[in-house]
Amino acid sequence: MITEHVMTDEHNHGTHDTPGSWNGAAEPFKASYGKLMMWYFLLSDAFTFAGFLISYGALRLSMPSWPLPDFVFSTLPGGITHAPLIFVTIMTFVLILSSVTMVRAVQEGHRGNQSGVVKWMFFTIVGGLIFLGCQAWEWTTLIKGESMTVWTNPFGRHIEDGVYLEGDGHDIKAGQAFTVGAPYLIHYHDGHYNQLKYKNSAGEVKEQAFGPKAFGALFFFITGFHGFHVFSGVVFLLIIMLNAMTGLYQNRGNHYEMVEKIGLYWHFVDLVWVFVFLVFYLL
Amino acid sequence: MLNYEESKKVVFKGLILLAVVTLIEVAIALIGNGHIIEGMHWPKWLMYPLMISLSLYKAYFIVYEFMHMRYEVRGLSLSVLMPTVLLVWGLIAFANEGMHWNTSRAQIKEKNAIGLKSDGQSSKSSSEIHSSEVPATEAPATH
Amino acid sequence: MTGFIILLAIVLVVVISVQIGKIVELANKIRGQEESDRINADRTAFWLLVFGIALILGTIWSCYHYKNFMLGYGPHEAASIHGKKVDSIFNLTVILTGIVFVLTQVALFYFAFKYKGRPGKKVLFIPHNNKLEFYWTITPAIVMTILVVSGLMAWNEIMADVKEDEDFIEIEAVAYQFAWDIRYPGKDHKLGTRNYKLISGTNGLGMDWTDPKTHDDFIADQIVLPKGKKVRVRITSKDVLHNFYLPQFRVKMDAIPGLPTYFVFTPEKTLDEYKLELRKYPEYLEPSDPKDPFGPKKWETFTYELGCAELCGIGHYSMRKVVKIVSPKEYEEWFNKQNSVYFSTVRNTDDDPNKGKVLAGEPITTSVETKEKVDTTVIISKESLNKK
Amino acid sequence: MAALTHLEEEKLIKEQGYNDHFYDHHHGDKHQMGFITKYIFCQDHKIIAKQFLITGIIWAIIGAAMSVIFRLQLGFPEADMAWLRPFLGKWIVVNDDGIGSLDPNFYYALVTMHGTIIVFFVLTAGLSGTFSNLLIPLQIGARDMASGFLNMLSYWFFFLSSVIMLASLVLSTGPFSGGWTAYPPLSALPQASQGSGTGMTLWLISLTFFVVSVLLGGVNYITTILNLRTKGMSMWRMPLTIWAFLITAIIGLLSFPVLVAGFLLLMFDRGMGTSFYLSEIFIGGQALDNVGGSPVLFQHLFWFLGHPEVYIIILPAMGLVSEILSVHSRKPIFGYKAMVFSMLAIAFLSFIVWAHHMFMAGVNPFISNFFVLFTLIIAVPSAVKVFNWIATLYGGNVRFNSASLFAIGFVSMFISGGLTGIFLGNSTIDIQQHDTYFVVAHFHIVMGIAAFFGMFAGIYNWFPKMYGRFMNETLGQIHFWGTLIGAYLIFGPMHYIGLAGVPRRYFRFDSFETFKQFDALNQFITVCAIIVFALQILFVVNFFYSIWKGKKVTSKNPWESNTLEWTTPIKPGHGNWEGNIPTVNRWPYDYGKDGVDFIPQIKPLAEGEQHSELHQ
Repeated sequence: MITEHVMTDEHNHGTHDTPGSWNGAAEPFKASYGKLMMWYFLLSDAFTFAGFLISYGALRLSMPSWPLPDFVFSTLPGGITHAPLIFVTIMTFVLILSSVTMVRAVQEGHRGNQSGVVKWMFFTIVGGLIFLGCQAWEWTTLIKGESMTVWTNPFGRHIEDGVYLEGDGHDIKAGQAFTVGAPYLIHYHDGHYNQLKYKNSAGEVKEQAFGPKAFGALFFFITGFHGFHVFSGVVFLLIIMLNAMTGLYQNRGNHYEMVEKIGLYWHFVDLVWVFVFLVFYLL
Repeated sequence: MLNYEESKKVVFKGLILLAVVTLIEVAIALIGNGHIIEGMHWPKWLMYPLMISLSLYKAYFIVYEFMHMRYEVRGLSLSVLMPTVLLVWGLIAFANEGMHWNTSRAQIKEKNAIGLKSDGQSSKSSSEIHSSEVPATEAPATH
Repeated sequence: MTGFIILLAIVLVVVISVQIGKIVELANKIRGQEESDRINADRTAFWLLVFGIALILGTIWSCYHYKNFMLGYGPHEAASIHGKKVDSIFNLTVILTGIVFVLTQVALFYFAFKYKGRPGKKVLFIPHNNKLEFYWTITPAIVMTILVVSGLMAWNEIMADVKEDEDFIEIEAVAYQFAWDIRYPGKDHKLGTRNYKLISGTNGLGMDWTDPKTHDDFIADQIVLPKGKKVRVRITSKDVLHNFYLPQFRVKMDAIPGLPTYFVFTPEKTLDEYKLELRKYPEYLEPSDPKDPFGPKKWETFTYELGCAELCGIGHYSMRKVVKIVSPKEYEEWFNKQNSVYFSTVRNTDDDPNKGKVLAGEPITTSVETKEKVDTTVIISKESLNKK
Repeated sequence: MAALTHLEEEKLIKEQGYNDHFYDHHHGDKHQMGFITKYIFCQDHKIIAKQFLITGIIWAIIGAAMSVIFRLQLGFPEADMAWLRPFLGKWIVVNDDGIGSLDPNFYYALVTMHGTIIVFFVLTAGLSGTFSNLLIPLQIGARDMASGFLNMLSYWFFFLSSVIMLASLVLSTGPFSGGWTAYPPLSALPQASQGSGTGMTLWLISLTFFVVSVLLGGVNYITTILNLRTKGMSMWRMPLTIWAFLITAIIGLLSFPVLVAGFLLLMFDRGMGTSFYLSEIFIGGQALDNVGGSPVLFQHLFWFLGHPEVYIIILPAMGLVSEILSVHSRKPIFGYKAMVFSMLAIAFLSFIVWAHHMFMAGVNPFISNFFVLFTLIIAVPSAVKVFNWIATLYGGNVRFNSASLFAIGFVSMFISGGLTGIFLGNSTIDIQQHDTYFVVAHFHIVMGIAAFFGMFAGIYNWFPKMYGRFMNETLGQIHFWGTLIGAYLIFGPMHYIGLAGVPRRYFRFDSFETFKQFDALNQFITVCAIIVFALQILFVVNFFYSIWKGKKVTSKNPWESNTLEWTTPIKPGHGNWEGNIPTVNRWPYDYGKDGVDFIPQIKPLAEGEQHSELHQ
């Protein structure tokens, strides 16, 4: 039993609160359709990443051994080679920082502070660009420096104890002993991979085997896909920042909702990185 | 909803929290793998759950604070978060499958290896077979 | 011509239907809307009932008529031990689903008939009935429990791998576009190592001759297996997905490149026994080739077959291999007659990594003879390769 | 209390409905729009629905015609097909005697394209796309979709995907021919099959665009349903159609991305030489370097979409049928909430059962146990739905017309096809039935024919809303009877062929003793298939004829239905309602309540009347 005046009353509130949409009933989720759409898009994008990461898990578990991440990711710019996970930690910080600046931009938006929005979005974009630069450096190091490609993965781990019969001129010396699980990198010289010989505990002479191919391909593919998200995020941020500068969102009077939406996307990129960081660098 | 000043505080609290959790994760990885203290190795069953739960905490924090899920209507957060539960069974099933592929390949390797070593005349080739015990390795093309 | 007829038929069906439509509408106009609505409702209700009855009777009739196509009936009795279980669970499911089928279809069409529309008729206003809904949720749940439990018990038994101490034969089926290679382990009962990188014109399976286990392995042109002995088939593929399918034995498993699979089964009926049973059924007494009415009958030409059941490319439909189940004695004879690939085609050729070495247990005197034999075979196969 | 007259209805909308000032910002039809913005790049949901429908119909004709050609091959392998040469060119190989036969490459291409087209373009886009677009705003009382622009993009991505797929049909190497499931390595290696080269590349690109279309649509449908419902339209007052579209959109949103993930990995395997799905392959006289991948991984990713996809197809049909059965039997749908919960249960279960397509694909037999268990649980909510539909008829006043007949046919088909699913979901029986004609018969009945029946019922029922005219009733009933009987005659016998062990996707059966004895049945099936195809042409003729020449709709609510779409003008313009948006006061299934034939949702409760939905 709804009496007439209650209805008209409620209806007036409804239209008043949500300019631009013509709904009569109160929004059950108290969020505009644009924000809902962004949420559901992110949900579906999360499933794409989940598809990749679950495939990564399945492929990794199907291999008897997997490269040691802190051995693979241990270079820093400036020729430092024994700094496991330091560089990627810096990358993670950059992304977290850019997420924080994004939150600030959204907050300024809620206050209606145009210059604040632009300032913090600018920092966010800078953060995104630094992250992309770091990733470019990381890829270059792996491809040029360590000759890891999507086809060949020179990072392996020993599956038995043994003694090297020859050295590589850098880290490994002839006669050096190693145990199960010890990581190694097959160096690339003069157009071919140089697999070192070693003698196992049973006295057999063997060569270092290549690591699982899937490692390289999955690494470039998944971090590349994430990087692509970062890149498109930067492009969207740039567009929205320019729009904000022109005062477009100020005029719309919806508390910079566009900034909030792109903010959701940007945090999602950060969220995905949490899991990429976990599976590729930590586990 | 928090007011402006409060939410500003939350942001910087969040920054420190995420940074610290990340540092702890990296520290676990480094200490556990013997990079800080020579020869110290933590078992995987200790490291992995720790790192996974810390990452899940980070994810929770990003979604709930940075993405403002905490301040959304319950229905909205449920509608976004509930579907991810579907991934749990996916994760279990895919992981189980991965291990199954591993074991079925290993089974054939094992069967192949029986009787090989005892035979005296296997020199170069048999070693190749052994070195390709890791199925994902580049099988030597020279023969 | 056929095409023309088909097109003509399609056009005719359309044109006739349109004409009928016009006539019916004209008739309705003459009769008046209400009257014709009434007649139409009666007619449609009647035909729905007829259809419902016809559907049930037709299903029952066809089940009877085609009983010989069903698992576990007539000539389609499984020829392996586990196949019996498959057939019995199939039967159980047929009975349970059959009951549901009849009840629901009858109810659907009968209600449609009984409650046909009449202007102004009062309907029963029942939006729901919790008790009823509870019962018809719980009943299917119980039926499903029966099926799940019985099905899974059988499934785990069928898919279990052989145990170490069991007596079994292990053979290997390697699929490729578009045929099968069946490898037997030879006298040591152990299949030798294969490496796909070693595949070549003379070594189609890529057997690693440095593994002595490969030396007595032979490739058979038919699958021959003894009755009553457990068989473990290693299934694998060289190129794309295939599926190792033995219809009479209820055996089916994908052949996957780089990912070994297996199936364990025990054949229970020899081919001859199976053929004799087929004689009981009139459809197998007909001549196999309709153009040759006095030729061999269908039961005579019948044979167990291996086919491919996973789309693998243009020749998918032609991946046939004859399967023979024989008595253990016959199997022994056949087995002893087979020549190992290594000694008949590879030994001491350039492809042999053991060339010049004396292998343990190899009779030295015969090696020269073998070698001569070998050379000719190799030449022939190389020539035939060149032709291609 | 009595049903509303039109005048009363208009008065109600005027008094109770609310003015959202829509016409202050938009001008509806009063605003002059060019042909292009009105009919082509149009953002109005009703036009987009029609675009989806007509594109779907065109694809359905192409897809069905393909099935007729390969059925001819299966039924009459010796027949002369030289007459098809003008259409198919070199795909018909003519021998020295002038007898033409189908190129097996093309046979497999036809089979593959038939599956792809019908599953994705017709039953996903054509069915869900059409009716979600048409009915969501109309039935929840909204002016349009939440984002008309994204909605338009959704159609044009589908169009783009269609064009690319069409282009692949005319390639000299032919379209993709490795089955609609596109299992690698066959789909990954161009040397494995003729269609796996450019044909497969275009197939992948086309389907990727298709997924974009589905996601754009899905996000829109969900937000529209959640955010734009009119006053009083609570979730538990939504028609079951809307529930079905909501759940379908959610399923699509969650499952298609996983397909994209699988596709991207496949593209890399094809183009970049990675080894995600490939391992130890020797093909074309060459051992490939790929090691470590697993073809089964693709199957898992594919069926993680693939199984929900069958519910994406069938759920909208279920929703349409629920609504139509209720309207035309003049009775409330039985167990409204049970219907919703069973749909939700089906949707949930659809995500955890995918590997039941893969029992024989080398999946760990242990994990299959769980998949069997979950799969057979689906039978419970499905059974509940069937019982509820039947109970809806019970005690009703069933009006027979093309729409309601197709709805009844849907229930019959769904029962028949659903029951054979119980065989296939049981892994033990699946050992024998996997990849045989039994599977083909099962899924054609349960998701092919049944979904088509739902679609036909929907088209006959909402044609008056779409075009302001009725479809020809007599032709509709001929179409119904012919299709119902024909479909059973096609797929009934196919079960027996499958039980006898005949595998699917065989070009000919004559090389196998076991499989070659079913010529008579195969011929019978082919003949039936041609007749049924002809009847579908009749439907298309009826459809297009009725758009211009059909009987005109004279009243706003020709089916005397409760839902909101029938309160709009006969041919609603942009914005759907002139003036106010109506308010909803009751659930949509008050048929025969207190002896009143129907009570539209906009009518307020009478003094002392109880809400019907409260007692659920």
